[in-house]
Amino acid sequence: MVQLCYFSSLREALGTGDGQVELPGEINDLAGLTSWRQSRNDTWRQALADTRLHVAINHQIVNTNVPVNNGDEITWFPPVTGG
Amino acid sequence: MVQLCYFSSLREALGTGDGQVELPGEINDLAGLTSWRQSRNDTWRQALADTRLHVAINHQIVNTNVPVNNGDEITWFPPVTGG
Amino acid sequence: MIRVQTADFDPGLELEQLRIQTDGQSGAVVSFTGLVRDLNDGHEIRQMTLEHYPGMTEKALRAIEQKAQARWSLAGTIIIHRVGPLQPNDRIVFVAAASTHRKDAFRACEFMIDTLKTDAPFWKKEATSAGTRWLSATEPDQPGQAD
Amino acid sequence: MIRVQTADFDPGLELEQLRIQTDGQSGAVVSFTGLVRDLNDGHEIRQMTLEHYPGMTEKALRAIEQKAQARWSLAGTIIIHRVGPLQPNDRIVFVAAASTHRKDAFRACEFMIDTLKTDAPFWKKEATSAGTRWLSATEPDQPGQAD
Repeated sequence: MVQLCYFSSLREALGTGDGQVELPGEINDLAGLTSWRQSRNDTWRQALADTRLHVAINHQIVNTNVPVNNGDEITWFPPVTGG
Repeated sequence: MVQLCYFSSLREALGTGDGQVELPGEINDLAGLTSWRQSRNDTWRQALADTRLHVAINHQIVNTNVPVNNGDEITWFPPVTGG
Repeated sequence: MIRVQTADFDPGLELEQLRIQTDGQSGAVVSFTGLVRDLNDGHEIRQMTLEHYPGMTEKALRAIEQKAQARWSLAGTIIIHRVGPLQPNDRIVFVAAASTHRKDAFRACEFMIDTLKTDAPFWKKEATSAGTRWLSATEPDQPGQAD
Repeated sequence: MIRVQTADFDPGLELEQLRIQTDGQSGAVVSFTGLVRDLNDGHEIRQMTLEHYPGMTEKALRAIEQKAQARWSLAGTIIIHRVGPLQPNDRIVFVAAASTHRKDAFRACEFMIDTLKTDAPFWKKEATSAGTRWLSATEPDQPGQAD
Protein backbone atom coordinates (compact mmCIF):
# COMPACT_ATOMS: atom_id res chain seq x y z
CA MET A 1 0.00 0.00 0.00
CA VAL A 2 1.11 3.55 -0.69
CA GLN A 3 -0.49 6.85 0.30
CA LEU A 4 -1.14 9.16 -2.67
CA CYS A 5 -2.00 12.85 -2.10
CA TYR A 6 -2.71 15.87 -4.31
CA PHE A 7 -2.88 19.47 -3.16
CA SER A 8 -4.37 22.81 -4.11
CA SER A 9 -5.48 23.37 -7.70
CA LEU A 10 -4.27 19.89 -8.69
CA ARG A 11 -6.60 18.18 -6.23
CA GLU A 12 -9.48 20.29 -7.49
CA ALA A 13 -8.59 19.53 -11.12
CA LEU A 14 -8.60 15.80 -10.38
CA GLY A 15 -11.98 16.17 -8.71
CA THR A 16 -11.09 13.51 -6.17
CA GLY A 17 -8.18 12.32 -4.11
CA ASP A 18 -6.69 8.89 -3.94
CA GLY A 19 -5.68 7.94 -0.44
CA GLN A 20 -4.37 4.46 0.30
CA VAL A 21 -3.88 2.36 -2.82
CA GLU A 22 -2.41 -1.06 -3.50
CA LEU A 23 0.59 -0.79 -5.83
CA PRO A 24 0.35 -3.14 -8.83
CA GLY A 25 3.28 -5.57 -8.74
CA GLU A 26 4.99 -4.18 -11.84
CA ILE A 27 5.14 -0.60 -10.49
CA ASN A 28 8.32 0.14 -8.57
CA ASP A 29 9.29 3.72 -9.41
CA LEU A 30 7.84 7.22 -9.59
CA ALA A 31 7.60 7.33 -13.37
CA GLY A 32 5.66 4.08 -13.41
CA LEU A 33 3.41 5.23 -10.60
CA THR A 34 2.64 8.52 -12.36
CA SER A 35 1.84 6.78 -15.66
CA TRP A 36 -0.40 4.35 -13.83
CA ARG A 37 -2.39 7.21 -12.23
CA GLN A 38 -2.53 9.04 -15.57
CA SER A 39 -4.06 5.97 -17.18
CA ARG A 40 -7.19 6.46 -15.07
CA ASN A 41 -8.70 8.94 -17.56
CA ASP A 42 -7.97 12.05 -19.63
CA THR A 43 -8.40 14.42 -16.68
CA TRP A 44 -5.71 12.60 -14.71
CA ARG A 45 -3.49 12.20 -17.76
CA GLN A 46 -3.56 15.94 -18.43
CA ALA A 47 -3.36 17.17 -14.84
CA LEU A 48 -0.35 15.03 -13.91
CA ALA A 49 1.45 15.98 -17.15
CA ASP A 50 1.93 19.56 -15.87
CA THR A 51 5.70 19.97 -15.70
CA ARG A 52 5.41 22.66 -13.02
CA LEU A 53 4.17 20.11 -10.49
CA HIS A 54 6.36 19.12 -7.57
CA VAL A 55 6.49 15.61 -6.18
CA ALA A 56 7.37 14.75 -2.60
CA ILE A 57 8.01 11.26 -1.29
CA ASN A 58 7.71 10.99 2.48
CA HIS A 59 7.88 14.81 2.71
CA GLN A 60 11.07 15.06 0.61
CA ILE A 61 10.88 16.78 -2.77
CA VAL A 62 12.20 14.50 -5.51
CA ASN A 63 13.42 15.77 -8.86
CA THR A 64 14.33 12.53 -10.59
CA ASN A 65 12.74 9.16 -11.07
CA VAL A 66 13.21 7.25 -7.83
CA PRO A 67 11.97 3.90 -6.51
CA VAL A 68 8.65 3.80 -4.69
CA ASN A 69 8.03 1.31 -1.93
CA ASN A 70 5.15 0.05 0.11
CA GLY A 71 4.45 2.45 2.97
CA ASP A 72 5.58 5.52 1.03
CA GLU A 73 3.52 8.71 0.99
CA ILE A 74 3.73 10.23 -2.49
CA THR A 75 2.35 13.72 -3.05
CA TRP A 76 1.88 15.91 -6.13
CA PHE A 77 1.36 19.67 -5.83
CA PRO A 78 1.70 22.93 -7.78
CA PRO A 79 4.35 25.57 -6.90
CA VAL A 80 3.77 26.98 -3.43
CA THR A 81 2.17 30.40 -2.88
CA GLY A 82 2.17 30.90 0.88
CA GLY A 83 3.52 33.62 3.11
CA MET B 1 19.93 86.85 25.25
CA VAL B 2 20.87 83.42 23.88
CA GLN B 3 20.15 79.97 25.29
CA LEU B 4 23.29 77.82 25.70
CA CYS B 5 22.99 74.06 26.33
CA TYR B 6 25.44 71.19 26.81
CA PHE B 7 24.52 67.50 26.77
CA SER B 8 25.72 64.15 27.99
CA SER B 9 29.38 63.75 28.98
CA LEU B 10 30.09 67.35 27.98
CA ARG B 11 27.59 68.74 30.48
CA GLU B 12 29.08 66.54 33.19
CA ALA B 13 32.61 67.62 32.26
CA LEU B 14 31.63 71.27 32.54
CA GLY B 15 30.08 70.55 35.93
CA THR B 16 27.35 73.08 35.31
CA GLY B 17 25.12 74.33 32.54
CA ASP B 18 24.67 77.82 31.24
CA GLY B 19 21.07 78.59 30.39
CA GLN B 20 20.06 82.10 29.30
CA VAL B 21 23.02 84.43 28.91
CA GLU B 22 23.40 87.99 27.66
CA LEU B 23 25.69 88.10 24.61
CA PRO B 24 28.53 90.65 24.94
CA GLY B 25 28.17 93.24 22.15
CA GLU B 26 31.33 92.17 20.32
CA ILE B 27 30.23 88.53 19.95
CA ASN B 28 28.27 87.87 16.78
CA ASP B 29 29.35 84.43 15.53
CA LEU B 30 29.78 80.85 16.75
CA ALA B 31 33.59 81.00 16.87
CA GLY B 32 33.45 84.13 19.04
CA LEU B 33 30.80 82.62 21.26
CA THR B 34 32.79 79.43 21.76
CA SER B 35 35.99 81.35 22.62
CA TRP B 36 34.05 83.47 25.06
CA ARG B 37 32.72 80.40 26.89
CA GLN B 38 36.18 78.80 26.82
CA SER B 39 37.61 81.87 28.54
CA ARG B 40 35.63 81.02 31.67
CA ASN B 41 38.31 78.61 32.94
CA ASP B 42 40.55 75.72 31.95
CA THR B 43 37.80 73.13 32.29
CA TRP B 44 35.63 74.96 29.78
CA ARG B 45 38.60 75.70 27.53
CA GLN B 46 39.51 72.04 27.34
CA ALA B 47 36.00 70.57 27.14
CA LEU B 48 34.85 72.82 24.28
CA ALA B 49 38.10 72.23 22.35
CA ASP B 50 37.06 68.61 21.67
CA THR B 51 36.82 68.44 17.87
CA ARG B 52 34.33 65.55 18.04
CA LEU B 53 31.67 67.84 19.52
CA HIS B 54 28.64 68.77 17.46
CA VAL B 55 27.02 72.18 17.60
CA ALA B 56 23.36 72.84 16.86
CA ILE B 57 21.81 76.28 16.48
CA ASN B 58 18.04 76.25 16.88
CA HIS B 59 18.07 72.44 16.47
CA GLN B 60 20.09 72.53 13.22
CA ILE B 61 23.57 71.03 13.21
CA VAL B 62 26.12 73.60 11.98
CA ASN B 63 29.51 72.64 10.60
CA THR B 64 31.01 76.06 9.88
CA ASN B 65 31.30 79.37 11.70
CA VAL B 66 27.91 81.05 11.42
CA PRO B 67 26.38 84.21 12.91
CA VAL B 68 24.63 83.94 16.28
CA ASN B 69 21.73 86.20 17.11
CA ASN B 70 19.70 87.14 20.11
CA GLY B 71 17.03 84.50 20.71
CA ASP B 72 19.15 81.64 19.34
CA GLU B 73 19.47 78.32 21.15
CA ILE B 74 23.05 77.08 20.77
CA THR B 75 23.88 73.56 21.93
CA TRP B 76 27.10 71.55 22.16
CA PHE B 77 27.08 67.77 22.45
CA PRO B 78 29.21 64.67 21.84
CA PRO B 79 28.46 62.17 19.05
CA VAL B 80 25.11 60.48 19.60
CA THR B 81 24.83 56.93 20.97
CA GLY B 82 21.10 56.16 21.02
CA GLY B 83 19.05 53.38 19.53
CA MET C 1 9.73 27.85 17.32
CA ILE C 2 7.38 27.10 14.45
CA ARG C 3 3.60 26.84 14.39
CA VAL C 4 0.93 26.21 11.74
CA GLN C 5 -2.52 27.14 12.98
CA THR C 6 -5.98 28.27 11.95
CA ALA C 7 -6.24 30.65 14.92
CA ASP C 8 -4.97 34.19 14.78
CA PHE C 9 -1.73 35.01 16.61
CA ASP C 10 -0.64 37.99 18.72
CA PRO C 11 2.60 39.56 17.43
CA GLY C 12 3.06 41.41 20.72
CA LEU C 13 2.84 38.21 22.72
CA GLU C 14 5.27 36.44 20.39
CA LEU C 15 7.78 39.31 20.58
CA GLU C 16 7.45 39.32 24.35
CA GLN C 17 8.14 35.58 24.54
CA LEU C 18 11.25 36.09 22.43
CA ARG C 19 12.40 38.95 24.67
CA ILE C 20 11.90 36.94 27.86
CA GLN C 21 13.53 33.88 26.35
CA THR C 22 16.67 35.74 25.27
CA ASP C 23 16.85 37.56 28.63
CA GLY C 24 19.42 40.33 28.21
CA GLN C 25 21.55 38.53 25.64
CA SER C 26 19.92 39.99 22.56
CA GLY C 27 19.88 43.64 21.68
CA ALA C 28 17.86 43.32 18.48
CA VAL C 29 14.55 41.73 17.53
CA VAL C 30 13.25 42.02 13.96
CA SER C 31 9.79 40.82 12.96
CA PHE C 32 7.83 40.47 9.73
CA THR C 33 4.04 40.28 9.72
CA GLY C 34 2.24 39.39 6.50
CA LEU C 35 -1.34 40.64 6.06
CA VAL C 36 -4.05 39.78 3.51
CA ARG C 37 -4.36 42.66 1.07
CA ASP C 38 -7.80 43.79 -0.02
CA LEU C 39 -7.30 44.26 -3.76
CA ASN C 40 -6.05 42.19 -6.69
CA ASP C 41 -6.16 43.64 -10.21
CA GLY C 42 -8.94 45.95 -9.11
CA HIS C 43 -11.02 43.08 -7.72
CA GLU C 44 -11.97 43.27 -4.09
CA ILE C 45 -10.76 40.24 -2.19
CA ARG C 46 -13.57 38.67 -0.16
CA GLN C 47 -11.71 35.73 1.25
CA MET C 48 -8.31 34.10 1.08
CA THR C 49 -8.05 30.41 1.93
CA LEU C 50 -4.70 28.92 2.90
CA GLU C 51 -4.06 25.22 2.38
CA HIS C 52 -1.01 23.35 3.63
CA TYR C 53 0.47 19.87 3.59
CA PRO C 54 0.29 18.70 7.22
CA GLY C 55 3.56 17.17 8.32
CA MET C 56 5.65 18.33 5.39
CA THR C 57 4.84 22.01 6.00
CA GLU C 58 6.03 21.85 9.61
CA LYS C 59 9.22 20.09 8.48
CA ALA C 60 9.82 22.78 5.86
CA LEU C 61 9.40 25.55 8.45
CA ARG C 62 11.76 23.84 10.88
CA ALA C 63 14.32 23.47 8.09
CA ILE C 64 14.06 27.20 7.31
CA GLU C 65 14.59 28.07 10.97
CA GLN C 66 17.60 25.76 11.19
CA LYS C 67 19.17 27.22 8.04
CA ALA C 68 18.83 30.73 9.49
CA GLN C 69 20.30 29.64 12.81
CA ALA C 70 23.24 27.99 11.04
CA ARG C 71 23.92 31.10 8.96
CA TRP C 72 23.56 33.88 11.53
CA SER C 73 24.17 34.20 15.25
CA LEU C 74 20.62 34.15 16.59
CA ALA C 75 19.28 33.98 20.13
CA GLY C 76 15.81 32.94 18.98
CA THR C 77 13.53 32.60 15.97
CA ILE C 78 9.77 32.33 15.38
CA ILE C 79 7.79 31.26 12.32
CA ILE C 80 3.98 31.17 12.54
CA HIS C 81 1.75 30.58 9.51
CA ARG C 82 -2.03 30.51 9.49
CA VAL C 83 -4.18 28.17 7.38
CA GLY C 84 -7.86 28.10 6.53
CA PRO C 85 -10.12 31.00 5.52
CA LEU C 86 -8.84 34.55 6.07
CA GLN C 87 -10.30 38.00 5.43
CA PRO C 88 -8.61 41.13 4.08
CA ASN C 89 -6.20 42.70 6.59
CA ASP C 90 -6.00 39.46 8.59
CA ARG C 91 -2.54 38.35 9.70
CA ILE C 92 -1.27 35.41 7.59
CA VAL C 93 2.31 34.92 8.68
CA PHE C 94 4.73 36.06 11.37
CA VAL C 95 8.50 35.66 11.29
CA ALA C 96 10.90 37.01 13.92
CA ALA C 97 14.60 36.77 14.77
CA ALA C 98 16.48 37.92 17.88
CA SER C 99 20.19 38.60 17.83
CA THR C 100 22.97 40.54 19.53
CA HIS C 101 23.57 42.52 16.35
CA ARG C 102 20.75 44.06 14.41
CA LYS C 103 22.20 43.21 11.00
CA ASP C 104 21.95 39.51 11.83
CA ALA C 105 18.34 39.90 12.96
CA PHE C 106 17.36 41.79 9.79
CA ARG C 107 19.14 39.37 7.45
CA ALA C 108 17.76 36.29 9.21
CA CYS C 109 14.17 37.57 9.34
CA GLU C 110 14.18 38.48 5.65
CA PHE C 111 15.83 35.17 4.73
CA MET C 112 13.18 33.21 6.60
CA ILE C 113 10.20 34.93 4.95
CA ASP C 114 11.85 34.82 1.51
CA THR C 115 12.58 31.12 1.87
CA LEU C 116 9.15 30.35 3.30
CA LYS C 117 7.59 31.83 0.17
CA THR C 118 9.51 29.48 -2.12
CA ASP C 119 10.01 26.35 0.01
CA ALA C 120 7.08 25.87 2.37
CA PRO C 121 4.04 23.96 1.07
CA PHE C 122 1.23 26.52 1.43
CA TRP C 123 -1.26 27.41 -1.29
CA LYS C 124 -3.58 30.38 -1.52
CA LYS C 125 -7.06 30.40 -2.97
CA GLU C 126 -8.62 33.77 -3.50
CA ALA C 127 -12.31 34.68 -3.71
CA THR C 128 -13.04 38.02 -5.40
CA SER C 129 -16.00 39.58 -7.16
CA ALA C 130 -14.51 38.01 -10.33
CA GLY C 131 -14.70 34.49 -8.90
CA THR C 132 -12.51 32.02 -7.09
CA ARG C 133 -9.05 30.87 -8.11
CA TRP C 134 -5.84 29.36 -6.85
CA LEU C 135 -2.97 31.80 -6.96
CA SER C 136 -0.12 30.97 -9.28
CA ALA C 137 3.50 31.19 -8.22
CA THR C 138 4.46 32.47 -11.65
CA GLU C 139 2.71 35.80 -11.14
CA PRO C 140 5.45 38.36 -10.49
CA ASP C 141 3.31 40.25 -8.00
CA GLN C 142 1.30 37.63 -6.21
CA PRO C 143 -1.94 39.25 -5.20
CA GLY C 144 -3.22 39.27 -1.68
CA GLN C 145 0.13 38.49 -0.24
CA ALA C 146 3.02 40.46 1.06
CA ASP C 147 5.54 40.20 -1.74
CA MET D 1 4.30 58.59 14.07
CA ILE D 2 7.19 59.38 16.42
CA ARG D 3 7.33 59.38 20.20
CA VAL D 4 10.01 60.01 22.83
CA GLN D 5 8.92 58.79 26.24
CA THR D 6 10.12 57.51 29.59
CA ALA D 7 7.33 54.92 29.77
CA ASP D 8 7.66 51.47 28.23
CA PHE D 9 5.79 50.76 25.01
CA ASP D 10 3.86 47.72 23.75
CA PRO D 11 5.17 46.45 20.38
CA GLY D 12 1.99 44.42 19.86
CA LEU D 13 -0.21 47.46 20.36
CA GLU D 14 1.93 49.54 17.99
CA LEU D 15 1.85 46.83 15.31
CA GLU D 16 -1.91 46.55 15.73
CA GLN D 17 -2.36 50.32 15.29
CA LEU D 18 -0.30 50.14 12.10
CA ARG D 19 -2.38 47.23 10.83
CA ILE D 20 -5.69 48.97 11.51
CA GLN D 21 -4.42 52.24 10.06
CA THR D 22 -3.30 50.64 6.79
CA ASP D 23 -6.54 48.63 6.55
CA GLY D 24 -6.01 46.07 3.79
CA GLN D 25 -3.63 48.18 1.74
CA SER D 26 -0.42 46.82 3.19
CA GLY D 27 0.73 43.25 2.96
CA ALA D 28 3.93 43.64 4.94
CA VAL D 29 4.88 45.08 8.32
CA VAL D 30 8.49 44.93 9.52
CA SER D 31 9.50 45.97 13.03
CA PHE D 32 12.75 46.42 14.93
CA THR D 33 12.86 46.35 18.73
CA GLY D 34 16.07 47.34 20.51
CA LEU D 35 16.68 45.89 23.97
CA VAL D 36 19.24 46.73 26.68
CA ARG D 37 21.87 44.02 26.74
CA ASP D 38 23.13 42.74 30.05
CA LEU D 39 26.87 42.56 29.45
CA ASN D 40 29.62 44.89 28.28
CA ASP D 41 33.24 43.68 28.21
CA GLY D 42 32.39 41.14 30.85
CA HIS D 43 30.84 43.75 33.15
CA GLU D 44 27.26 43.25 34.15
CA ILE D 45 25.13 46.23 33.21
CA ARG D 46 23.09 47.45 36.16
CA GLN D 47 21.42 50.40 34.55
CA MET D 48 21.42 52.28 31.25
CA THR D 49 20.31 55.90 31.27
CA LEU D 50 19.15 57.55 28.06
CA GLU D 51 19.41 61.32 27.68
CA HIS D 52 17.98 63.29 24.78
CA TYR D 53 17.72 66.86 23.54
CA PRO D 54 14.03 67.76 23.88
CA GLY D 55 12.75 69.41 20.76
CA MET D 56 15.68 68.59 18.50
CA THR D 57 15.35 64.84 19.09
CA GLU D 58 11.71 64.85 17.99
CA LYS D 59 12.62 66.86 14.89
CA ALA D 60 15.40 64.41 14.06
CA LEU D 61 13.02 61.45 14.36
CA ARG D 62 10.40 63.14 12.17
CA ALA D 63 13.10 63.87 9.58
CA ILE D 64 14.13 60.20 9.57
CA GLU D 65 10.51 59.12 9.06
CA GLN D 66 10.07 61.60 6.22
CA LYS D 67 13.27 60.47 4.49
CA ALA D 68 12.07 56.86 4.62
CA GLN D 69 8.64 57.80 3.30
CA ALA D 70 10.22 59.76 0.43
CA ARG D 71 12.47 56.86 -0.49
CA TRP D 72 10.10 53.91 -0.27
CA SER D 73 6.39 53.38 -0.81
CA LEU D 74 5.15 53.09 2.78
CA ALA D 75 1.64 52.94 4.20
CA GLY D 76 2.82 53.81 7.70
CA THR D 77 5.87 54.20 9.92
CA ILE D 78 6.54 54.27 13.67
CA ILE D 79 9.57 55.40 15.66
CA ILE D 80 9.45 55.23 19.47
CA HIS D 81 12.48 55.87 21.67
CA ARG D 82 12.61 55.70 25.44
CA VAL D 83 14.62 58.02 27.68
CA GLY D 84 15.55 57.91 31.35
CA PRO D 85 16.82 54.94 33.38
CA LEU D 86 16.47 51.45 31.88
CA GLN D 87 17.36 47.96 33.08
CA PRO D 88 18.91 45.04 31.14
CA ASN D 89 16.41 43.48 28.71
CA ASP D 90 14.20 46.58 28.77
CA ARG D 91 12.94 47.85 25.42
CA ILE D 92 14.82 51.01 24.30
CA VAL D 93 13.59 51.65 20.80
CA PHE D 94 10.91 50.48 18.37
CA VAL D 95 10.87 51.14 14.62
CA ALA D 96 8.26 49.77 12.19
CA ALA D 97 7.29 50.21 8.54
CA ALA D 98 4.21 48.98 6.65
CA SER D 99 4.20 48.56 2.91
CA THR D 100 2.57 46.69 0.06
CA HIS D 101 5.86 44.97 -0.75
CA ARG D 102 7.96 43.39 1.93
CA LYS D 103 11.28 44.56 0.46
CA ASP D 104 10.21 48.18 0.97
CA ALA D 105 9.19 47.47 4.56
CA PHE D 106 12.51 45.73 5.34
CA ARG D 107 14.65 48.43 3.68
CA ALA D 108 12.72 51.28 5.30
CA CYS D 109 12.77 49.76 8.78
CA GLU D 110 16.51 49.10 8.63
CA PHE D 111 17.18 52.57 7.19
CA MET D 112 15.25 54.21 10.02
CA ILE D 113 17.09 52.42 12.83
CA ASP D 114 20.48 52.86 11.11
CA THR D 115 19.87 56.59 10.65
CA LEU D 116 18.48 57.00 14.16
CA LYS D 117 21.74 55.64 15.54
CA THR D 118 23.81 58.27 13.73
CA ASP D 119 21.48 61.29 13.51
CA ALA D 120 19.16 61.40 16.51
CA PRO D 121 20.43 63.17 19.65
CA PHE D 122 20.31 60.44 22.28
CA TRP D 123 23.14 59.56 24.63
CA LYS D 124 23.62 56.46 26.74
CA LYS D 125 25.18 56.30 30.18
CA GLU D 126 25.98 52.89 31.49
CA ALA D 127 26.33 51.76 35.10
CA THR D 128 28.27 48.50 35.57
CA SER D 129 30.22 46.87 38.36
CA ALA D 130 33.22 48.76 36.91
CA GLY D 131 31.57 52.14 37.37
CA THR D 132 29.52 54.63 35.41
CA ARG D 133 30.38 56.06 32.01
CA TRP D 134 28.92 57.69 28.94
CA LEU D 135 29.14 55.45 25.92
CA SER D 136 31.30 56.62 23.08
CA ALA D 137 30.14 56.59 19.48
CA THR D 138 33.63 55.59 18.36
CA GLU D 139 33.37 52.14 19.91
CA PRO D 140 32.84 49.72 17.04
CA ASP D 141 30.54 47.52 19.07
CA GLN D 142 28.59 49.83 21.29
CA PRO D 143 27.71 47.93 24.41
CA GLY D 144 24.21 47.64 25.70
CA GLN D 145 22.71 48.55 22.39
CA ALA D 146 21.51 46.66 19.39
CA ASP D 147 24.22 47.32 16.88
